[in-house]
Amino acid sequence: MSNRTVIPFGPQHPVLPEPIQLKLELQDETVVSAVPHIGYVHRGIEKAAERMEYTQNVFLVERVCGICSFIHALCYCQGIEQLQNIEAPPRAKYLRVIWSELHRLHSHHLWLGLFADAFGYESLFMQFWRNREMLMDIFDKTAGSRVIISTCAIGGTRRDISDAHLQEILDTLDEVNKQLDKSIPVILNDYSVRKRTVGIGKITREQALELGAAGPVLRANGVAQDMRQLGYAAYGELGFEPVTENDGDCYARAKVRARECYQSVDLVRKAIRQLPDGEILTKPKGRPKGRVISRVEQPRGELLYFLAADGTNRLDRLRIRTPTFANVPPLVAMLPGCELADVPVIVLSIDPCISCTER
Amino acid sequence: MNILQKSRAKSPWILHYDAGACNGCDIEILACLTPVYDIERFGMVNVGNPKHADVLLVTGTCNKRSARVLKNLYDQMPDPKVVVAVGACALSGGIFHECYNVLQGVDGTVPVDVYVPGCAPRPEAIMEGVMMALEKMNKR
Amino acid sequence: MEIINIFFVIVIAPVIGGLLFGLDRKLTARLQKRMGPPILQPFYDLFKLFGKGRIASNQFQLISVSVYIACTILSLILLATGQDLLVLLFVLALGHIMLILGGFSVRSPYSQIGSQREILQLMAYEPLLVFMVIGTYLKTGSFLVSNLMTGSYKPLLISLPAFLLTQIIVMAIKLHKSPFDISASHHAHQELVRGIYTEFSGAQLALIEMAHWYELILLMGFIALLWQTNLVIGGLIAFACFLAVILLDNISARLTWKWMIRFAWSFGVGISVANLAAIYILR
Amino acid sequence: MINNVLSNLFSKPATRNFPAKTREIAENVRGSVEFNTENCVYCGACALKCPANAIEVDRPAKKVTFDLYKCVACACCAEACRKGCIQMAKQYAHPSYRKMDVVFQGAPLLTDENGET
Amino acid sequence: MSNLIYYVPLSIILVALILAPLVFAFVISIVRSDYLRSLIIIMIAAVLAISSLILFARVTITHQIIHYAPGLIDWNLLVTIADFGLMAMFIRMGVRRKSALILVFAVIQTIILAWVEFGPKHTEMAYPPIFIDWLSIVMTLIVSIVGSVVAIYSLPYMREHERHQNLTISKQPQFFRTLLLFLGAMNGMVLSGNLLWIYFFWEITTLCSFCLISHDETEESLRNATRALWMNMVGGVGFITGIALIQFNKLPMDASRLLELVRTGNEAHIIALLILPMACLCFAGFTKAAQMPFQSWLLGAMVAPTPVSALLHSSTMVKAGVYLIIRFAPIFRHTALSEMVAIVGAFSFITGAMLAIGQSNAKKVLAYSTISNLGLIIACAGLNTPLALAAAVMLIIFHAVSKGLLFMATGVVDQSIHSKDIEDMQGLWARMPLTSLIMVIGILSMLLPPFGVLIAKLAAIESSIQNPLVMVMLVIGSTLTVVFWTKWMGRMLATNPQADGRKRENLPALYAGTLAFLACGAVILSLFIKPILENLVLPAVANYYNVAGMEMTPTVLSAPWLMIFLVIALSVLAPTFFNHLRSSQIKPAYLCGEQISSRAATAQFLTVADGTAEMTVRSYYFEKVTDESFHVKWVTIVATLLIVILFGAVYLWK
Amino acid sequence: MMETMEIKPQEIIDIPNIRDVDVSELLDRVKKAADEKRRFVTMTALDRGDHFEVLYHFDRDLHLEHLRVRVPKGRSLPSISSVYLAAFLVENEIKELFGLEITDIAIDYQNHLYLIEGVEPAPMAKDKPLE
Ligand code: NFV
Ligand code: SF4
Ligand code: SF4
Ligand code: SF4
Repeated sequence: MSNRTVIPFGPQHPVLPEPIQLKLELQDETVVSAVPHIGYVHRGIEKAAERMEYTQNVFLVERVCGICSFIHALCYCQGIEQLQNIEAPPRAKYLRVIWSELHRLHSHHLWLGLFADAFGYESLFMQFWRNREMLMDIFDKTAGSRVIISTCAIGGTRRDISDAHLQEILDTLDEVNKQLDKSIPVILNDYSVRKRTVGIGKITREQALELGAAGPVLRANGVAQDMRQLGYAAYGELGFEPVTENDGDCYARAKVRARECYQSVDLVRKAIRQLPDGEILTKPKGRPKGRVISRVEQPRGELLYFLAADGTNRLDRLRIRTPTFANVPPLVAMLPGCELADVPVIVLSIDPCISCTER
Repeated sequence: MNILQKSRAKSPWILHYDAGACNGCDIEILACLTPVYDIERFGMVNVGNPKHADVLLVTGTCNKRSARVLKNLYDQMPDPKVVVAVGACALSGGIFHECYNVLQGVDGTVPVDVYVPGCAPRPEAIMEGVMMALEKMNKR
Repeated sequence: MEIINIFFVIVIAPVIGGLLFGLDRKLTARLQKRMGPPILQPFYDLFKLFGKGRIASNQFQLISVSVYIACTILSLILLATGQDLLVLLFVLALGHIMLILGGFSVRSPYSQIGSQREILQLMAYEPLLVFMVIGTYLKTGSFLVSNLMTGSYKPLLISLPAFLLTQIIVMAIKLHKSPFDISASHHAHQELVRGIYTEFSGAQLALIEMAHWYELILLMGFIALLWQTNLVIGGLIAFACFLAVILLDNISARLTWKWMIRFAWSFGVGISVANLAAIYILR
Repeated sequence: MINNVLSNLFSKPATRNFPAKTREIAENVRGSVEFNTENCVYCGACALKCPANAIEVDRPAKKVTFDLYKCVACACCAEACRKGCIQMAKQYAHPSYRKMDVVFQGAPLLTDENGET
Repeated sequence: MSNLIYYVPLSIILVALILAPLVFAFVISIVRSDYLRSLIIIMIAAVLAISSLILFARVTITHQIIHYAPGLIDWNLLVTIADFGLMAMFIRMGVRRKSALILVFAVIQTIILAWVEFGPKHTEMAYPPIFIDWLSIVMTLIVSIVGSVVAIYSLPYMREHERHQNLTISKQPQFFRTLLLFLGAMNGMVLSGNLLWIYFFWEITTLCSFCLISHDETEESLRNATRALWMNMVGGVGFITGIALIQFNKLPMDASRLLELVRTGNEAHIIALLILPMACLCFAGFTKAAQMPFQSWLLGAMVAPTPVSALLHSSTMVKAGVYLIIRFAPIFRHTALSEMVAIVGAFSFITGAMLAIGQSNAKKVLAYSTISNLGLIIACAGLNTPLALAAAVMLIIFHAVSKGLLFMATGVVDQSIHSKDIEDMQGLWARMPLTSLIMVIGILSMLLPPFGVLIAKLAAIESSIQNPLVMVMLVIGSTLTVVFWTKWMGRMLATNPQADGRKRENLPALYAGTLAFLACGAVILSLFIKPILENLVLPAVANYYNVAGMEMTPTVLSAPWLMIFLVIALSVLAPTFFNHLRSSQIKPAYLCGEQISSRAATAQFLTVADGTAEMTVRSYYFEKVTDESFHVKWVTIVATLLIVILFGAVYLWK
Repeated sequence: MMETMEIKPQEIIDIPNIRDVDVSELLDRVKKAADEKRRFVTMTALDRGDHFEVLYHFDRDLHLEHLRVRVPKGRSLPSISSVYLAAFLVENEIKELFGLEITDIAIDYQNHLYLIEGVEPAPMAKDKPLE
């Protein structure tokens, strides 16, 4: 009677959009242990960043992840700017906020959809992804590409957003907001959804801190930590309060992200309203030299870049610590004791992004 | 076109494997499923299981670990089957083609029938790729 | 007459079943604001599957599928020829159990876990079906469908209202619709891949698919029995139930097996027993 | 949710009916790289800037080789070329059955991987 | 031929059925040669089987109930003496096993027995002690045929069993002595009409059961044997109390007279007098049939060698309890007792099935399933309509064959893989194709159409409709039954993906023969369910209730069983023989893409740190929900209450 | 490699709040950080020719603090995963990609976190080719 069920969960698995394997040991359907096995998307970007020129690296780090690509570029560019002692022009800073928040918004939509899919709520998935397409259209129009928008550059942005497009963004956001009003209540109030999320994958505030959780996972435990509080780009001028919840379960995480959607909409609106005129690019001067740490808030949490440069046109070391990387240990702690059916829900609740994790 | 071929063309079941992508391509494939693109119009369903699949959509820089998975999956698909490589990474490694853990394209691991360039390719391009693959399958 | 019935069952039933499934997909798509596949999509899928190369893990899979579909057709024939309902239910169960065994026979985690859960699904709906049959017996004094159809009773639904609800539950469970798509779902987006069907492919899968079509007709037949005085009305009621199941599928998440058992055995069995009790008391 | 799905049912689907109807492509979309080699001086700036190393410039042979299958459509080359030889076309690159390099040497030629036409 | 049968004197048949086993029991206990022993056993088996068939044929042809008084000596006196001998033996065992419970119950029994034997005798024996009707024939057939098969199966089994124990002196003589003693006693019991005789043989079977459970003389087996003994003695006390009460009420002491009285005489009055004794007899039946709350002795009995479980603890001895209740069922028809018996049975049916779900030990699953099925039979007896009784008798027959078969197959598997754990039977289909095929047939025959157990179960459900509470319990119980059987079959069928080279199984001839015999028996009996019902079961019942046979044909039988049978057989056979997989078509199972293709036969996958792990899926036992000790506790309490209520109801009914 | 880095302290922009610790006192310092409820952010390893420089980043209310150890090549570093379980992943990463031996990691991937058998080990080390 003591032998247990041992099964692989991944790397190829329909609930996992990305390859990661969990080796699950179960008793009936209760998870006894879950050990992650990764390395299916490891590309060695940190090493590649030592090979490429630091200006080209912008395009490289954008491709750490296609979901949060702009913010990667932003983090990198801000780091280089610090090293070169330059500052992006104010308009560029606001544009960065706009794109960042649109990214967060699309990423959260994407997540909300996948989350719904994790507990088999197909029509909800469809609903979120349908709404997400509106945001993709904005990227398409303003940046010339749907996914990897390549608009961030060292010293500012590569593109400007025309007034017509700004108006279009505002209009779209109204629609997005309207749709959110329709679909967020389902995630938060639907009987069947609550059955699948409330009390599932719970960790305590202490655990979250100890295990180094980041982003919504941390904030769902009542820790008000959001890198946007650092005031990078134009966040300092926009007024910003991190969203927190207290229960530390899947439901709380979903709620944090749901509320952040609204927050992002507001931030973009505010940024567009306050958007100053002027230049969008400061010419970089000299080659980077020295070491800095640059931190920004990704949809999934705190992103940290450690840059070391020695004055050549290549970097000496680029270290990328992504939020999912930080959220894997909490995940390992959340799984034991849950039901097999809850595994996808819990895994999704940290909003895993493996390509970010493995780089 | 006989009824079997017609059915094949009208019911491609898709297996998507991310062999090391940045997600860019993957979310575009997922976007194909969504109401705006709705590939189910063509009977395409993401079955997530090689034993049911007709079309293997591969994205991403195949690295050495995922190559073995990719191969395994391909082997488990019943004939007739086609492989569509999606995105620069899957075609050649793209921007990562010189990285230490990256194989230059998935065609070294499984036979690729259709190449869809782009980073990330648009959903339209992906749909076009799948349809080209089906044509090829029916010609075989 | 028998022959015509049997012919109808074997040939026409799957056509209707397939179309209903096509309608299901179309309707689901529309509920999700999509265009959706053509109505004939299930048939394309079926033909394609029959044309796939055969792969399997063992011989037993083939046997299990063959018994599954045979039993499903057989039970439909039993229904159409007016036979004993209890026998029918257990013939159906035999097919289902063989399918479960087929899932078990492969050493694949998902198909095996899917099978375990399928047992639970079976466990959840079986009493509901039996209770309904007993309910009809109490009203008509017979298990024979033929007696049911020829006797002059008021429509059963009037005295057995609870069973319309339980039949919707049974249908949702049998068709693997949310919130009961626990052992396998129609779209492979769940923790068990395709659950019990994971390891069936090609013609085997096609046969299973077809068996589902028969099964759908059978389940609708059960519901139609509740308005046995006029089968057109009965059929419409059954169709309405089918639509209700599709709607339910689209407005709920997948729940867990524990919930399913609890729900089926408390609510489902509860209202069944209450309805039966009412009949006992009023008799 | 029931309101949502029912209102979906009774409204038009959101589907863009590709390929029956193709959508108008937005301005400034970085679709695919387009070479216009007339003015090319084979300076190699594009190759240098390309993060994916998709362009190779052979100055003595006056040859530009572009590997569409490495290109990540970042438009760096277009920005780098001072001669305006490179543009980003709006249309995305179409899928193909074979991998081919695009080689420009005076007039554009298509060759496959082995360099044969 | 038929004449021949008719001219075999009844006395010889009875001697062959009852006395021969008893006598040869003593012969075999001194035979030390394996060969000779085998010879005797096979011979006795043949004799038993043939005599029972002759008896059956005879009764079929003559359509008559047989009352027979054996001559030569005063058998009544012999039984009386032997009865006291038995009591002395029980007391000695109580002393030896230092069990106060055994002692107490043995002494109580002795006292009551003494009162019955020597107290005021009011009644004369109305009929001679041997009483053969259809029910007896059914039981005799089972005892003699299934019992003989099990006895033959025991030959290789015990040899292998002892080989493992490294005994210096073989204990097989004792084993087979007890086995034969049991067969004789069992036949004696079902062929007797005199309650005192029934009681006597009943107590012998108790004794045999004790000896066989403790056969291995391990700590555990002795403990369990002791428990089995005292629990059965509780039943014995019930039995003898019932007899004493009958005597006290000045009623006749033999079954057929009692039945007659109820049918013809001043019923209400007699029934009122009989109802308490009947409750006592039913109580005795519950203990023998290991109904809740007496289930624990049967569970404990599983430590005995598997043939013992197959014979005593599933197909025959426990049926004695059921037999007793069925035998007297018409007497308490339409009384509260009947209702309560049905409820007690249904309760055991549902809880037995529930407890079986949580077991992974094959023998325990079988044991709980036995309890459950006996519960179903008792529930039928309690429902007490001709139809229900017909269902009960059919269940007795089909259950005996299928369950005996399953136990035997489990024994074979146990000897081959050295485990009784169902989890360890993973992939048995590839390793022991023949045995597992037989096992699957056995399980299917317990569970599904077109097999007899199911048909009988349907008849039971049909007849239970008049009693809603029982009906609900039966419906839910049969659903639960599906769970553990399916899990078990699934485990056996779970073969490795590429275990293509299926082994040929080398099953010893006696194993193969006996297993195949019963497996074919299960199939053929089911195939001929209609004639069996009409010729064997319905007469047994008809005569009971004085109704014509056709009135109680369950409607399930009107289903086109032959067609169902054919369709199912065809759908099994067609792909088996005409649709072979080529080895190139065999692909390893889906393991998320990390299967190790080259070693596909082992279901291994690559995992953490590129290590390998074996994919294992264990069946669900729902430990949290089906915690045995917890459920046993409340089940025991509820069942005890039910029995208290039963007696209360009987008391009130008066 | 060391020469190029030797830029005078005031000239380079460097990270504030770095505290150098010795390998032997590392665990104590980390425990102290844990007691003071610092959130472990991550570790960074740098190949400095003859030694590895390993930085431990901690966060407290959005302020970063760092511990730095220098481990000569060929020597090993104790794991801090017993204090901060969260470190197991990054420690495995450093171990595998830099070839710096880290002992007693809570979940040790045996140098197979990212790379499989047959891939050049320690690709991030400076002596490995860039492409
Ligand atoms: N993890 C992660 Fe990212 C985000 N958000 C980030 O750095 O998504 Ni792919
Ligand atoms: S091709 Fe581009 S978008 Fe696709 S995976 Fe590679 S880097 Fe990401
Ligand atoms: S395309 Fe432009 S940049 Fe490239 S080589 Fe020609 S002129 Fe130079
Ligand atoms: S678009 Fe970018 S990747 Fe493509 S060739 Fe130009 S520079 Fe290279």
